[in-house]
Amino acid sequence: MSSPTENHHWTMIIDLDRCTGCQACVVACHVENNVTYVGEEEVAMGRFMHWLLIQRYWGGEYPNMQARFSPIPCQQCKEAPCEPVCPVYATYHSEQEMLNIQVYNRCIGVRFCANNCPYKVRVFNWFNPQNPEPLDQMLNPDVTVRSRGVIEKCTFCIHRIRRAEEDARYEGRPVRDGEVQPACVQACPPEAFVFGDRNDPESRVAKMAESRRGFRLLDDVGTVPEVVYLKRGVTDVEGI
Amino acid sequence: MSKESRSAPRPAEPDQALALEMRPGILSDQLLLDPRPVGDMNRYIMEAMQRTGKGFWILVAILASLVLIGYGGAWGYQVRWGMGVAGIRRPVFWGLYIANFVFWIGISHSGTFISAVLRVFKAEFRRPITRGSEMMTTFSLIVAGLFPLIHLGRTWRFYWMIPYFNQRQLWPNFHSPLMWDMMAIFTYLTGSTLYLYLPLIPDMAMARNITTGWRKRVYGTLALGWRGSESEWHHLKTAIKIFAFVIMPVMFSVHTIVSWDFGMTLVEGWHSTIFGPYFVTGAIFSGVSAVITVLLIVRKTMKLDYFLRPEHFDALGKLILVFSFAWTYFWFAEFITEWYGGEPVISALIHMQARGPVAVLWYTMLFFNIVVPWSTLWNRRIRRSTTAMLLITIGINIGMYLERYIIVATFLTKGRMPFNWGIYNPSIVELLISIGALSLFALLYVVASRLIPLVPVWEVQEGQLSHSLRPIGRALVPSVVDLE
Amino acid sequence: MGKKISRRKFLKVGATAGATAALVAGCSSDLRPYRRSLEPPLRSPEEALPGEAVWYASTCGQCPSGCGIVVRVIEGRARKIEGNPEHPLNRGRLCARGQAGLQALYNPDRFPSPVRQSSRGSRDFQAVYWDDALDLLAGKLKEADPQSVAFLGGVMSDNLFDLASRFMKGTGAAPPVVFDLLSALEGRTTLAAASKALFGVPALPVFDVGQAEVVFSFGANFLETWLSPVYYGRSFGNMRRGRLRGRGYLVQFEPRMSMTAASADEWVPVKPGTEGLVAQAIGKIVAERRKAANVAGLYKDVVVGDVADASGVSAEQLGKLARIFDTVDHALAIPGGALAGRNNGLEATLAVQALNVVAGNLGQPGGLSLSPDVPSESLVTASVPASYADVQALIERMKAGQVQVLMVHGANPVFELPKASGFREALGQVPFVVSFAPFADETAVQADLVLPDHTYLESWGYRLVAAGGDRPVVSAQQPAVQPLYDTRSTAEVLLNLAQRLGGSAAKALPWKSVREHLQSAIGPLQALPGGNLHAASTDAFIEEWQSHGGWWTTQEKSGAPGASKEVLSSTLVVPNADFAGDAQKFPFHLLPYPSILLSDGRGANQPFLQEAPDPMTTVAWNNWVEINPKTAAKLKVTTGDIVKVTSPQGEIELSVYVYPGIRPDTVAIPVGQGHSDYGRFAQGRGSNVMDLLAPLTEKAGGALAWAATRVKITPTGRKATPMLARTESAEGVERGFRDAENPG
Amino acid sequence: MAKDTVLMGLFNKADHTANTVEALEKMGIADDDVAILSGIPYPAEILGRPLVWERIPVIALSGAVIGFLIGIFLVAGTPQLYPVHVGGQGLLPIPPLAVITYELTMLGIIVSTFLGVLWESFFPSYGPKRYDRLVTEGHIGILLRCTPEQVSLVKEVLKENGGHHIHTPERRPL
Repeated sequence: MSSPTENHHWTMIIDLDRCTGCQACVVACHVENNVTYVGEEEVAMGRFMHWLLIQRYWGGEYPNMQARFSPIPCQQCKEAPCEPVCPVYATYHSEQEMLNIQVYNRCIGVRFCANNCPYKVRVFNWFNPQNPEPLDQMLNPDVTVRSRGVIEKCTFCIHRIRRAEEDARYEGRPVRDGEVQPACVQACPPEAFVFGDRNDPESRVAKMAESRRGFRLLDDVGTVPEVVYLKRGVTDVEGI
Repeated sequence: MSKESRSAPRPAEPDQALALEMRPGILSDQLLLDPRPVGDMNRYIMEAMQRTGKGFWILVAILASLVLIGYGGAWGYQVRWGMGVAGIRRPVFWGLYIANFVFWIGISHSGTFISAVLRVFKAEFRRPITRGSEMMTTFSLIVAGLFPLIHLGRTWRFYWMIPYFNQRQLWPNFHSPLMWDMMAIFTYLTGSTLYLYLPLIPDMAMARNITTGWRKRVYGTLALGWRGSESEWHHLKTAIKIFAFVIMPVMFSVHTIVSWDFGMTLVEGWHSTIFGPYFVTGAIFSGVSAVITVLLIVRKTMKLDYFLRPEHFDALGKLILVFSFAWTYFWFAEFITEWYGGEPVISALIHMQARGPVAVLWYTMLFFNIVVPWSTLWNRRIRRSTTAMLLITIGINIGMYLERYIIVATFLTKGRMPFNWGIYNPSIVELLISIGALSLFALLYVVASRLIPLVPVWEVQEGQLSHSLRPIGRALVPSVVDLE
Repeated sequence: MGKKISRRKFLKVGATAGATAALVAGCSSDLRPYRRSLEPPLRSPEEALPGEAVWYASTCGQCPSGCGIVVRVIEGRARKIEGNPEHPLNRGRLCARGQAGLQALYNPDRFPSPVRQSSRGSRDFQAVYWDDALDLLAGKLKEADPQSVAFLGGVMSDNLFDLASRFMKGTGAAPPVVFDLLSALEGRTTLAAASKALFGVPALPVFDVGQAEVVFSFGANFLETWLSPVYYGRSFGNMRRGRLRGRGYLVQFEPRMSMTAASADEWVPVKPGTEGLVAQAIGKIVAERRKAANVAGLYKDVVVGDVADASGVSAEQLGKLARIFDTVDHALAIPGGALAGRNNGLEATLAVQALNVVAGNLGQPGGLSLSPDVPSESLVTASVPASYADVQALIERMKAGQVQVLMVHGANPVFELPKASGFREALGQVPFVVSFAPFADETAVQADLVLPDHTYLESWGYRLVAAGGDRPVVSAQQPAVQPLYDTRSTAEVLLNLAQRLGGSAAKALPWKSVREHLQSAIGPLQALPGGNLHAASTDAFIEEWQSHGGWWTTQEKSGAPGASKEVLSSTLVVPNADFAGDAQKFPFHLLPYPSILLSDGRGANQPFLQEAPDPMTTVAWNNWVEINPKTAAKLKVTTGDIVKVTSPQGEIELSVYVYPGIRPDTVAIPVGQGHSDYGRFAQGRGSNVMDLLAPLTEKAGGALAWAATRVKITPTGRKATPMLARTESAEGVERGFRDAENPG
Repeated sequence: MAKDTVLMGLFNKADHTANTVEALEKMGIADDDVAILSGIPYPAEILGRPLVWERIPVIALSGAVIGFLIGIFLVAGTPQLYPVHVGGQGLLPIPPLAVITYELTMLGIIVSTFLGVLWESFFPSYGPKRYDRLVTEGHIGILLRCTPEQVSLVKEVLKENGGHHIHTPERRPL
């Protein structure tokens, strides 16, 4: 267990073998993080705001078709290409959480980070968010509502992380494994997501990150993502 | 004009004026070897500036309305509602604005190249065209510099990029190529503005001396009290020499850094080491072409045939042919490396250019940038034909604009994750702002052409002083005295 | 995971969690974040402290399955819905629809008060006072012959179903007819009928996918909408990394690759209507391999070769699949919605259930069990949906003018019933229609009086978890926020009406308040052994029940069914499925399917559900018709082209989505769009596939045979504008998933 | 003797001017008392004038140093004031340091050179000056200071060498 004063190394495991593509994480993220909706025309233009997108890839040909889902949140790269290109430090790497932080207040909207993200997980507020009354009442007060002209992206629900750290500090104990759960992790019915602190060698993520199925997205680019994917498994039915 | 000057005897005509009647074939017209009295030249320039017919004001009105529509209307609309009114979308986060930015930065290379490089290398044909091209540098930089602001999601926060002591204690991020860009453009804009202004001071004094009313006051202020004393001339010439040497590397750095906005990224097709020289070459190519276009128009409308002669365009034509070769070389070097590698995303990009939706733009670019210059500019008659040169140079600028557009907007459409590929079409707002930008440039130039002597008279006169026709055998051959 | 979170903190009403903006709080260590508070709201619930989160446990009302939720409330406003970690059905997990529930509560298109309509369909709603509205309804009820009063219910909490049943009984009217499209698409009635036939109990089956080694699913899209998607989603996760073997093997038999099939290891595109035959063929081979005597009679007439010809699944593949099914200890077969949606639905379902008997997994881990009985007599049986035949009978009565007053709650029959059912016309014959809809849905627009119910986040109630779950659960529903508008819970309205009517009605509903009724229903649970709650008094018990989100047994407890020997010994013949429409004229099978996001259209007014892309097509805000690439090439259409889909019953226009995972002889259309009303987010998007369906029924049970219509496709030559909104790239879609899965 | 008389003469040609300068020097009028105004920059050698000591290169150089130091401060100094880590790069990135210091050095040279011109030439100065507009018409003006006794002789020298418009100019607004 990591001590409360220590730095954390927050890691997300996404088990592609368990992901069913059901979009629970996507909607949970929307609600938790006040991510706005944009409507049909804007979605058609590719201006949807999902912080987490489940990408669906086809493979094979009928009748041996296959489809694969991969949920792509911000990969929280250790060597994030988005960070150095921002002229105003609106996105930077937090030393304490080892996360890629997006500071909406500081963002001036040059969108260089979004271009430079190989995963294209950064979304831009093309317009002000729409929240016709009383939809605005469901906005989460822990999370800023972003206005037009700024970039936003998955934060690993950093407000939840900070709250858990605060709780732990107040109670004089380390943050427990599983105490912090981003909204997507919490919602996922088949538990395709696991979240935790890799600095804690006993944590589930620390163990799962070593899995032989594990890989990182676009590993060759050298961004060193903190999201570890577990490859889809195969059951050897011939051997049964 | 005072009585005194009217009664004054004219300075004697230089001896070589006698050669006018002989006009041998090798006489180089670009050296203006038919000097006229200095006072006549001054008045010639000043009168050309003050001729403002109905057509002029109509043009100004049209340009001003286009500027107003583009910047006041379209940009204002965009600031009010958000970037969404532009056509950019995921994953093409940069579009026409940045293409415009790169293009206009490229145009700005005209003045510096012609003025500074040719000055350093003592290319004498530069003299009448330096001012016109330096003005292009400054104005196109102003137009270009606006585009990053237009492109900002929160334009009203642009000053956060400026490094200054502030309450937030936070400085800009100098890791970002955009900061380098800003520094480089600021340096270049400052440098090119001062470089435009310094040689202008004697001409301002000249204008001050032969005008009256508000013009006299304006010119008098800008002339800073210039009398033409030895020390003034000396300081000025030293400063110009320093400027010429300093502004050249700045020029190269500016477009190199602009290219690094793309080269520094992980975007497939952008991440290229050759982008620096490729962009610089393209910039000079399009910049010099734009100079020809503008000067041809200026020559026609302001009747500056005495100063701007077909021989100048002949010389500039050779220059752009050389830069067409150079551009082609860099373009091909970049293209073949990427094509040969066969990386999937790059292949998709190349496929899109060669056969996909971008093909029309791509082939047009190659046609205007390679086919047209190579097939025409080797011909002296074509180089000396104003109409042909006008068409060719406009074509080159269309080609170079397309090149910028293809690099900025279409390379972004395909990234490493095929799921995220996208398309991009500029919206009406972007088009209006782009037209507004062109109009702003034209408007600045048109207005300035009536306020700033378009030909640096003293430099031309200095050139004429240093040139003479010397008989060698049976011909009169122009010879140059190096006065510096 | 969730279990480790302190329950005391997490669940108790009034318990707190830090809520100050974490970015601010992160700076200092000495200040206790809980002591900081934001500005007080103008109107806050008494128990809430400003700026601090309160969590209310309740039950999700977005679909009939009844997952436990906790609602995070700050300053009297609900901010987030999460799964209740204690709830045995979903264990803290929640699906997309559950997450979006706040947008039902805070929907901008709710009725703010009861309204009357001068003429039906005019949408000229005039606000009325509750007293006047109730007087009016009570007057109409008094005037009308009790026999001519009808109650059409949909997704409703079970306490309301209880009250409605009692109310109808008290007034001497026919019991409520409960019909909603989602339940019909799930084939609930057929599943229950099959259980009745095979096991003697009309209960819904529960499949222990989590502990199964091999799962054969016959059209059951159990990861999407079928019965209890969160329960089965959890089970699927366990199956993938299960306790028994390393990784379970899932085979999906259906004509269209659903999201469940995409998650499966193998997708077998069987010919529509032959799923039952395939199950029989596999059963026969397995029975032969096992030499199972008990089912020998069952498969007497099955010829594997014939099945292979009929279904398009080769005999070798059938043999291979049977071998896989046979070899493992824990094999499981699931009969799903689509196979029940044809006129041979009951036989097909039985054929699949028989496979479980062959596998010998009844009541075993990784096997089939039945949903547990209602634990207490005080609770009525859960609202088992009526079959379509019952609805048809109601429509006939309406057409014949035998219905004077129609009350509609929780259902939107104008939208959900096939157009060809004639409901819309029949509605015109009913003199007085009352809707309890919170939103102006298509049915409310056709009503004379709308008495808007609270949304489920504003009302009291309980729900008996009928589908899924391994133990009896009485899930609690309580308001998370004060009612936003001048709405009233329909339960309360019924109590009030009963008082106004007096007589037998008042006697049938003796409770003064909804809460009192709840107490009488829930209170007896206290005496039951093995429950999760421990309280000294009834009041305390009810409070516990609410704060924990329900009552359930601490031990797993589900019915181990015993298969009827009669059924097993007699030959089971799965007749050929009949399809409406001539095969020559209408060449394609139409497969409607419930959208994972909008379910049967209920979610269409929630923008987050509209915005979230469909998992398979990534389309948002619209619907489409899925066509195999080869078929599309023959028809010369491509994604985004608008085509006319024509059935013998009607025609609609839709965008094409070229879908590689569908049989060339089948087209699929998701249900849920095509609303003409239902608020700004739902209106005017796509087309309603129900307009195409023939009102066929399953022969034995009377369920709606919703997958038995044939259609033809005619290109219109037009393109959708804006183009079909999807998150995938139109060009990138051609690329295989290898890039995504292991690009490095 | 006070050199309080100012004379000015205009010449049409550079060699006339040079001759005059030489003659004036012979008659004892110091270089410092003679100034030449021209519309074209004649090198000092042509007119036989002493070379002017030039400080502008030094000013430019110091500008370069200042620019360089500002560049160092911005790239290396400011991250120390408020450390923010980006993209796994160090707080002091060397390559950007090179770019920024380069640009700022250049900016320093450019700005200081310009200021140097203003400083050295006493620009701007809008006060009344002794001047003749014909200077921009191609004439070369000689402005000189002499004692009242020398006036007539000087005038003669000027005239002899082709000077015209010889007079004592008044200070007038330019």
